[in-house]
Amino acid sequence: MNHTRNGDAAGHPAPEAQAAAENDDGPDVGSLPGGARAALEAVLMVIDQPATATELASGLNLTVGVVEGMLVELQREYNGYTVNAPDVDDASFNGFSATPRGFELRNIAGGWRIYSRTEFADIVGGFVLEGQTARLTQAALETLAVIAYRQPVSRARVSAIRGVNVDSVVRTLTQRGLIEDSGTDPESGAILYRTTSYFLERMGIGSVAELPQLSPHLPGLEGIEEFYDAGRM
Amino acid sequence: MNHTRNGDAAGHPAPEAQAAAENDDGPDVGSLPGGARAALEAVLMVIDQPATATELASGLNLTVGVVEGMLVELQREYNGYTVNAPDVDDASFNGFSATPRGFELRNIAGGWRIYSRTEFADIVGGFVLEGQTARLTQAALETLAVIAYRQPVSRARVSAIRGVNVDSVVRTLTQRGLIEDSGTDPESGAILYRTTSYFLERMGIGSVAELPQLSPHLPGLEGIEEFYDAGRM
Amino acid sequence: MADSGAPAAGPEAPAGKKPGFEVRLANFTGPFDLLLGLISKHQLDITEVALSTVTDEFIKYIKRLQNLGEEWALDEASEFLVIAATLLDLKAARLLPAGEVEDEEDIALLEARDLLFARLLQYKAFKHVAGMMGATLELEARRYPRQVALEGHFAALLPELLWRHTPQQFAGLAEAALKPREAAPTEVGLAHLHGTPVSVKEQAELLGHRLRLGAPLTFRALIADAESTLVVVARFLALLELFRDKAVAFEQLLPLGDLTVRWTAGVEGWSSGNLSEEYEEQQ
Repeated sequence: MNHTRNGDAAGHPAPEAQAAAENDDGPDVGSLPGGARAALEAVLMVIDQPATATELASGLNLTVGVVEGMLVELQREYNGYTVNAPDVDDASFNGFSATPRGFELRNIAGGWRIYSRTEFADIVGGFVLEGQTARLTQAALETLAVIAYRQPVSRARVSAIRGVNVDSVVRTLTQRGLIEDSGTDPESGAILYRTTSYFLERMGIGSVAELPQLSPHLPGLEGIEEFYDAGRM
Repeated sequence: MNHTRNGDAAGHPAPEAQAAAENDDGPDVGSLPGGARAALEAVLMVIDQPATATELASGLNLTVGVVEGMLVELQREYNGYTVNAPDVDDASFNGFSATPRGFELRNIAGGWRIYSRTEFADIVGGFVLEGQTARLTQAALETLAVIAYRQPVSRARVSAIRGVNVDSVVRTLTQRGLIEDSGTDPESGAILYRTTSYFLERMGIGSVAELPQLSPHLPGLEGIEEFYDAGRM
Repeated sequence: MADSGAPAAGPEAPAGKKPGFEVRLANFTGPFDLLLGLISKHQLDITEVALSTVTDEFIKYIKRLQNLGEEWALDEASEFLVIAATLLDLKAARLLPAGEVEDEEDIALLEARDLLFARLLQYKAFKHVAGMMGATLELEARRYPRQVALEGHFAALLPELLWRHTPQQFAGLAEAALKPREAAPTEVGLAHLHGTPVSVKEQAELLGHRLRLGAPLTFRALIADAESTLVVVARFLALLELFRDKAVAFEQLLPLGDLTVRWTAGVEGWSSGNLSEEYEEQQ
């Protein structure tokens, strides 16, 4: 982004070599196996929120143009190199490169993210539904209760209060729309969670202020910190 | 899986064709672009914890054998088709199929899941805020090691081996989700602890049996150790 | 600079790690860990290690850390105590004349020595694998799993939540979850106690010795010199045993009055060998 912009608009020629030549202060993505393209894939595979080409470029220490070129290239590759719609009926199996992958790279509102391919929605949907219950587990309920009364609160803090790891439960609650991300803690940088309006709806109340009062003797977050964090390593 | 089972044990030949011919009530993965392999990839895109071949097979309406074959195939493909460890240093660039991808498919903690490749950790880490857990202290590591090798084990037993009180360290390890309560000792009533599947995931192994053998570090102590432990408890 | 002769960290200290505690002895200079390694490989005789010097140096080292405001001093200090105590036990065992193994006591001594050594090695083994596990965890932390939120259209497929909790019930859940937990119930740990075991048999011998020499004594008198409740209990149990063996008789004039114990077995009529097995096994 803040580097030289030579040649990035003219197609996408060998981004790896370019990257290796240009950067000396950031990570040298070109020297890694698979090069800059694989580095970009690595990032795309694990990010939860769509990332813009600019964000990706700055993380990879490459120019935006180069990254945009690679993104389009990857998108086409995942689609099986067919230019427009994949040739679905044929499903000819002459090497993997011509076959669409099960995932696709989509550019939505300027952000890029990998999704499972739309054609498999029925299969994926069936898999997702398998074993799902309409009821929250006790662990999920207790975690929700702690978040409701101590929001905004980080996962680490909820873990400290409950004495167990709550990562997967928090994911479930988020997925269920009961809690949401409410920014990051300025000190620790941890994501803070709060309850949603859907939660209020399910509880049948107008705001969290209407939740019944708890005993005043329960430790607040400050107290909890002393109680449970003392032993943290 | 609950269909006719002809041919599934004999290797994994053209799973797409097989699936298309066999199933009439489940989704027909073979007729979609990329076939069963792409369908498997699509499912791998949405799971948020390791999924077993059995779980994947039932979602895809394929036999476990076929799915296992495809998983190994995908794993190899993501690694750039090298048979064992990826030939990282070479990084020869003759077409995409020979290049490792930026991600890998791993079979750990009893299930399959997609990870970013270690080489890109520095770059990926910049995009993933969560999941960066603080390192464990030496005391926590030693306690974790004793529990991993002696599970299920009580705190008193771990204390006896380490020679110090381990209560707060055990609490931290529980909060981190690395160990968990596994019931009580029928004789002493003490809580017994064991490692979790999250621990296996963090260690990148399939089961505790894969931990390195302790005996090379304990020369000639097989009998004595038991004698010692019996005397302590 | 080259000849300052007092390197801050030994050459064995791995780069990037805090230099650990170093021992400086007449016959050894280096990290404490290395000293242990040599002893466990029998390359250095524990009897030739001046433990008091090691301890003095360690205290100096810890003080220096504290002055620097280092937090991990406590960690290292407790670890040092474990190892030093074991070394001390080991050394004591080694310094006693070994000679030839003739009687049971010698064998017991040898066993004790082996056990001490085993304990040291076991501790070291766990320390070692803990280091390996730490390295693995760190390496594995360089892989990030894909764990993205469910795409909207899949999340919409999830069955509608069944929600039957009233706000009051929900508040109850929060109360329970937020209440500071009592220390998790566990057995009363005894492993850290090193109280001398009290033997009923020994106490019986002692009581026999006092009683058979002369006049009857009250129970109060018999326990007057007991240094702990445990000893009182052991003496009481010993008296019951003696009574069962018909070696003593009891007299109590008033309810809750003094209990007088009288020897009835004669001077040679009883030995502690008569005591039933149950107490011997449990001590």
